[in-house]
Amino acid sequence: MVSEHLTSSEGRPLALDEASRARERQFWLSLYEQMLTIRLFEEQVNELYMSAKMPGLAHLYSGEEAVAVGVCAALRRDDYITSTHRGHGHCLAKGAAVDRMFAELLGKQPGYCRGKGGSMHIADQESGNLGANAIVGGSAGIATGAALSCKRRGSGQVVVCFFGDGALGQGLLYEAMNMAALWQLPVIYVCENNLYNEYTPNRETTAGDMLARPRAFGIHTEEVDGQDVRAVYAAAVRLVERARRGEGPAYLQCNTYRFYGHHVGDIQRSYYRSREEEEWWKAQRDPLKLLGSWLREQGLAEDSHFAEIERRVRAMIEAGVRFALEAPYPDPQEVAQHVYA
Amino acid sequence: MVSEHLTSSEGRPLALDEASRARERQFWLSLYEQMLTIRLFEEQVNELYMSAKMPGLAHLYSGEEAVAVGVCAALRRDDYITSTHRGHGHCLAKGAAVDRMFAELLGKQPGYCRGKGGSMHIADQESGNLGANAIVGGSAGIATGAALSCKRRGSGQVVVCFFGDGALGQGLLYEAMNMAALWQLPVIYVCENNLYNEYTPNRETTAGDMLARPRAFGIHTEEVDGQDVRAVYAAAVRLVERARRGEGPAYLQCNTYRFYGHHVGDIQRSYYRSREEEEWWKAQRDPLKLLGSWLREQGLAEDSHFAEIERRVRAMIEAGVRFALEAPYPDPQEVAQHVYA
Amino acid sequence: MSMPSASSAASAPQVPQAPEGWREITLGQAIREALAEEMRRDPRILLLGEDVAEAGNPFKVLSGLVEEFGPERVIDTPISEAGFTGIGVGLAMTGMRPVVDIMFGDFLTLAMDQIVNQAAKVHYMSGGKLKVPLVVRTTLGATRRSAAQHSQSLHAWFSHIPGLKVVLPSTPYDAKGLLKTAIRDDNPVLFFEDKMMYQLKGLVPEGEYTIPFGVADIKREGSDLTIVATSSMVQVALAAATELEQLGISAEVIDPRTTSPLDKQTLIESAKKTSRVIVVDEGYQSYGVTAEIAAVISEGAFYYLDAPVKRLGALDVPVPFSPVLEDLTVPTPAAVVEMAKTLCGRA
Amino acid sequence: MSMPSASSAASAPQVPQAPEGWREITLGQAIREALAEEMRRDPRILLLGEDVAEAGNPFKVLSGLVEEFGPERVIDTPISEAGFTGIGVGLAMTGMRPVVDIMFGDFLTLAMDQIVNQAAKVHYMSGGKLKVPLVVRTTLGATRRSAAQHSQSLHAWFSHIPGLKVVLPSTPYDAKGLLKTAIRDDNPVLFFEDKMMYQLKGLVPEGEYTIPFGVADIKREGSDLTIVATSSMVQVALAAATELEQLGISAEVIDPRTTSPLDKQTLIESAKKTSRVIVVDEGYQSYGVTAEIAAVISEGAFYYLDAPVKRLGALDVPVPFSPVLEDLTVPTPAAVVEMAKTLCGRA
Ligand SMILES: Cc1ncc(C[n+]2csc(CCOP(=O)(O)OP(=O)(O)O)c2C)c(N)n1
Ligand SMILES: Cc1ncc(C[n+]2csc(CCOP(=O)(O)OP(=O)(O)O)c2C)c(N)n1
Ligand SMILES: [Mg+2]
Ligand SMILES: [Mg+2]
Repeated sequence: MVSEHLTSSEGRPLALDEASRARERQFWLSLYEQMLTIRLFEEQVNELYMSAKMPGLAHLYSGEEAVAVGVCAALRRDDYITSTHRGHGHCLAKGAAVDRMFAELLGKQPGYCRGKGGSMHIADQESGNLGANAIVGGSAGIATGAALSCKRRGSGQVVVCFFGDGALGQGLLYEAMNMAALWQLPVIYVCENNLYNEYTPNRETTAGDMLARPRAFGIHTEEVDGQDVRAVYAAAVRLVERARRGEGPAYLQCNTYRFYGHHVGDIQRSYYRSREEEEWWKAQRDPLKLLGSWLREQGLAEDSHFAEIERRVRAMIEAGVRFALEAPYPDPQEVAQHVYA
Repeated sequence: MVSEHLTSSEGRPLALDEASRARERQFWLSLYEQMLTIRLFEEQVNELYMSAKMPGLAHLYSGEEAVAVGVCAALRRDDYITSTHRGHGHCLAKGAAVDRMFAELLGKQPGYCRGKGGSMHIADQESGNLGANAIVGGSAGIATGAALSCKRRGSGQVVVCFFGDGALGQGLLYEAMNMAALWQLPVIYVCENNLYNEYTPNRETTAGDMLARPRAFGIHTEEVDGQDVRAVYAAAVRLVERARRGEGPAYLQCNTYRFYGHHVGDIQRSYYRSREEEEWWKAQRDPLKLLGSWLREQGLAEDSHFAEIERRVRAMIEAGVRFALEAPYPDPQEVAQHVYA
Repeated sequence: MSMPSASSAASAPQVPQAPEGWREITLGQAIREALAEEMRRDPRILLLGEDVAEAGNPFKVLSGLVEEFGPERVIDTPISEAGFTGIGVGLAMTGMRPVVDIMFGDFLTLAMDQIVNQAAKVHYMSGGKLKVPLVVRTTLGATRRSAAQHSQSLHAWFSHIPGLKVVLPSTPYDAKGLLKTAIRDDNPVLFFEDKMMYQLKGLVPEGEYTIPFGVADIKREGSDLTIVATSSMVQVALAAATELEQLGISAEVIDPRTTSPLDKQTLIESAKKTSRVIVVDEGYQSYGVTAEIAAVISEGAFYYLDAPVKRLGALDVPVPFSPVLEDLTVPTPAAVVEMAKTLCGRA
Repeated sequence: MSMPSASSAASAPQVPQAPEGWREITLGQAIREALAEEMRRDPRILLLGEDVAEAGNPFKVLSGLVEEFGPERVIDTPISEAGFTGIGVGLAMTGMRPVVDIMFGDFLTLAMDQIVNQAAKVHYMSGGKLKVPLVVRTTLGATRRSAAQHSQSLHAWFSHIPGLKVVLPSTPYDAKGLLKTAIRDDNPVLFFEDKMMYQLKGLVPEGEYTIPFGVADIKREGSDLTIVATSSMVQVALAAATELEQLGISAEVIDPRTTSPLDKQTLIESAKKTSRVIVVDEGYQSYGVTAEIAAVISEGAFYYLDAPVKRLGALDVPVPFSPVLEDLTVPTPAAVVEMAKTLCGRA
């Protein structure tokens, strides 16, 4: 996927020949489709929660789709990611299938973790996903260690460590970044800055200049509009290539916003953020709308494309939910399996 | 002690009237005496170790005296410090007595901790010493909490958190600095950068720019020649006053060197640092020699002053050692005392 | 002061009307009341933790406190468990009385050094000069479908460490009285709240009261069998006892309330009386709290026991997400009843 | 393969000459040999920790390894226990086999989240797909005059956590064989070395051998009393057994070698044979390893015991610096002998 795609952010249509236009269309529509998959997946998760079909809680990624999709589009399938409590988007973007994810969320046996992990722990080795982590910042060491592994094995793989702005509060992150910088490891720390740590705005929890932090550890640092998948993708390609060439770690801050609550049960949000703020982001900064508009402006896609994609995605999601609802629970004896390898 | 002292670093004698000269002499000689006390205290500690009179190990502060003395001279007695495994200098500079420190080092009952703490845990509430800490970086939170306490109680106290360059590896430090900056706490983080973490040079353990780290958290940061007690003192006065005025935390890096091994048993050091390097520091950068020379150049002190001080300090140290050697061990039943308050 | 009737506290929801001078509140309210009353009494008390202020913590246990005491005393922190626990230690050493909130007990893993190497040891290492009057409030308990990193009951770790005290309230009455004692204690105290029990109702008296540490509470008297149960497992034991009554087995249910200090005497006395003991706790069974209690009773009541002391802890597996699996990991009334029947020769 | 004579291993220094095919080495050398041989065999093995390379770690256990394997495989880290343990987890999940060095067992407090919430749970949480073949080598044991933050024996904590294995070697033979097994195991293993035992000598065979986990070793056979002892306490138990022999009491000394998995069977069998049991371990006594072992034996051998199972752990106090106090906190041969005499009705 690491081909070069034009990423001019102005409205002006690109001057391309037909073959290039077709490639462009295909590429960006595939990213659009992934983002839409995440969006509709999350809609269903919320629905499953509201209708009491899903056990526990889930942290929805809606609104932040451009980050996971833009970054993962720059990765090979055998590159690694580590993910967070808000991890559905990362999973899907890295290549997990909707049906097995739903199954996991319902605690069913065909789920990615045989129902043992649930929303906060989906891992999928085949697509390079080392797992979501319910400890904020908890995977900073794991991602860095995976990068050391890639370097020692000379595999040419790179690792992306996704985390939220809240993880900047965890000392582990700095310990890991220090070693990544010392040893020039192929790891990219992707901070999804959605402005809040649960119910507290990050200006109350994060002193100084966020970006100065990784920089102080000698890490190449960039910041990008996390709602613009083209910008995210372009930055990710740069940083991934850098890492793959052995030029060391990087830090990419993606400024973004979650459209829903901290988790599905977080309905009353006005005490920590205003409805106007939420409306503004949804109206003005929706990553799907932004990419859709650009594709239309460029003449790369039109209504029929989007309608077709939506039909396809909805069908897949519906089938996935059905699959999961009908899937069996794990056998009771599985409770004592997999404690030890 | 927070009077204004001239700190012109050039050799040129200061133009002062007699009363000022007397004050200057007295002040700097008192700092000289404190540094010498630490130096000779540590000589005795080494001696006690070599002659198998001291249980366990100790980490000598010799060479770094200007840091503790320069910083603590800027503090009030009721200001707090937290200290490290290499803590004798901090203790003494903050006002602990030689005899009770020796007693502690020998595990004797009149020791500051009744023999329960030993070299790495001396605490002395009366002089504001919240304790040495044998966990590298372990007191970053404690110092920051003490600063929050000072602020809440409106006591006007400030806190100094001493730690070595090795503590930059500990995530806790960044967590604490973040909160100190957010809440504008009266705490000064004093990094004693002696170039080594045990047996590993810190260029192998510390990526990027050390000073950029506290700065990234929005903390006012300065660097100073840790062998020049006048420079350390001047910087400390500035930062302590700032903190006392409510202007928030600061970070002071003191570049220094330990003259002995990591601990008293670390005799073979050539695999990690050269004899030449050690000799250079001892010959060129000894804080006692540097202050002594300046005082002589200024005509503020002459041989007789230094001889008198040395006599006094040696007598005190000798008496202290004798006191400690003759002191009783704690009663066996003390083993189960003080587990709970 | 003690409960009007020990068993009525546990089964409070069935009590039609609270007796004179008593009110029915939830365990969450009991916690909040204890904090609010203590904070009114003593201005040195501060609360620190993630989302403790406006959000009132995710279990809403702290709602209203920031409104009453202001953000200077109810302090939202960054997500820095080690850092703000360390800050708690420093506050406690210098004249304040902090109550630190670790949102889920599983996150204690991040603050172990500050709790175990610092808070627990400062008093001893300083030869008795420094004190750390710190309360760490946190949670335990599974079955919330929160999976392996949000469901552990790690209180055994802290019970193992000299210098710490460990409190495990099982009713609103105990929660309020014990939390007040914890706040007034001059030592670091770990206070574990079962997150499934915040809605549990029970009676508390109108006025001021505290409950001393190290005093077990007999939640139900009985003669055939002793069930020692902690925290969440007290309700499980009481439910089992009710069932056992139907079978003609009279079970005594004892709640140690604090594992450190542990009221060995009361446990051993009960074992001597009944000759049969089951110990139930929601921590992992192996090397957990049930081991210590079983060992203490096995030794102390050795010559009175008719059968080995039986233990029922959580299954020794990471807590699985899937409800069908998770429910298998936690002791249930049915499991206690089965064990009791075997023990009493009724199986 | 087993030792030529179980008791000779423990008392190796007295053996005048090593039998054919066996060599006498120290426990420290045994560790180094195990690491070196395994690293030669498997290029995926890396060592990480503070001062592990040129310095060879403060106990000089690793001397020579960086010279043979280079700094790419023997890696000096910053003082970042959480960070490099996490890196170990990530290495292990992606095809490497890291051995992480935590200089003093007390510093495990800093890495608890990575060990307990990450390493221990990854395999289970991923439904068996990911594996964490990680060894954490660290120390335990007091009496080095190192005070409260450098003297703890915290192995009970890890024994409590499903997903972890816990190894406590007590002889050079066991250390070498068990460390090799640890390195080849596909799970996270905590490997605790008593820092006072690095100079202990004992016999090891010339060739390759490993020792399976979960198999207790009878260090000395006896018939009147069973002493279950771990790590540093094995030598204490053997010394006590020798004294007891003079008194006509025949003590069997059993070393579980791994507390997780625990060889319950062998412990219970011995207890059934001797009817009297003392459990000795250097961790804090309360809620420590002695509790689990005592509970297991009290239950499993209930009908065979003539007296309660006695426990002897470290005193429940932070380890004091002063030698006169510190020595009171650790079980001694004399204390074991006293307890044994009482237990056998000889006091
Ligand atoms: C170590 C730890 N502390 C606290 C929590 C509880 N918690 C879960 S998500 C969250 C906020 C995370 O904020 P951020 O990292 O910005 O991610 P976001 O939810 O905004 O995506 C908190 C405090 C946790 N899971 N782990
Ligand atoms: C958490 C922790 N890890 C490791 C150690 C072992 N240790 C003691 S001192 C030291 C080096 C400290 O270096 P630095 O902070 O620079 O202080 P210095 O000794 O140079 O004064 C180490 C690694 C420790 N005491 N605590
Ligand atoms: Mg966020
Ligand atoms: Mg240093």
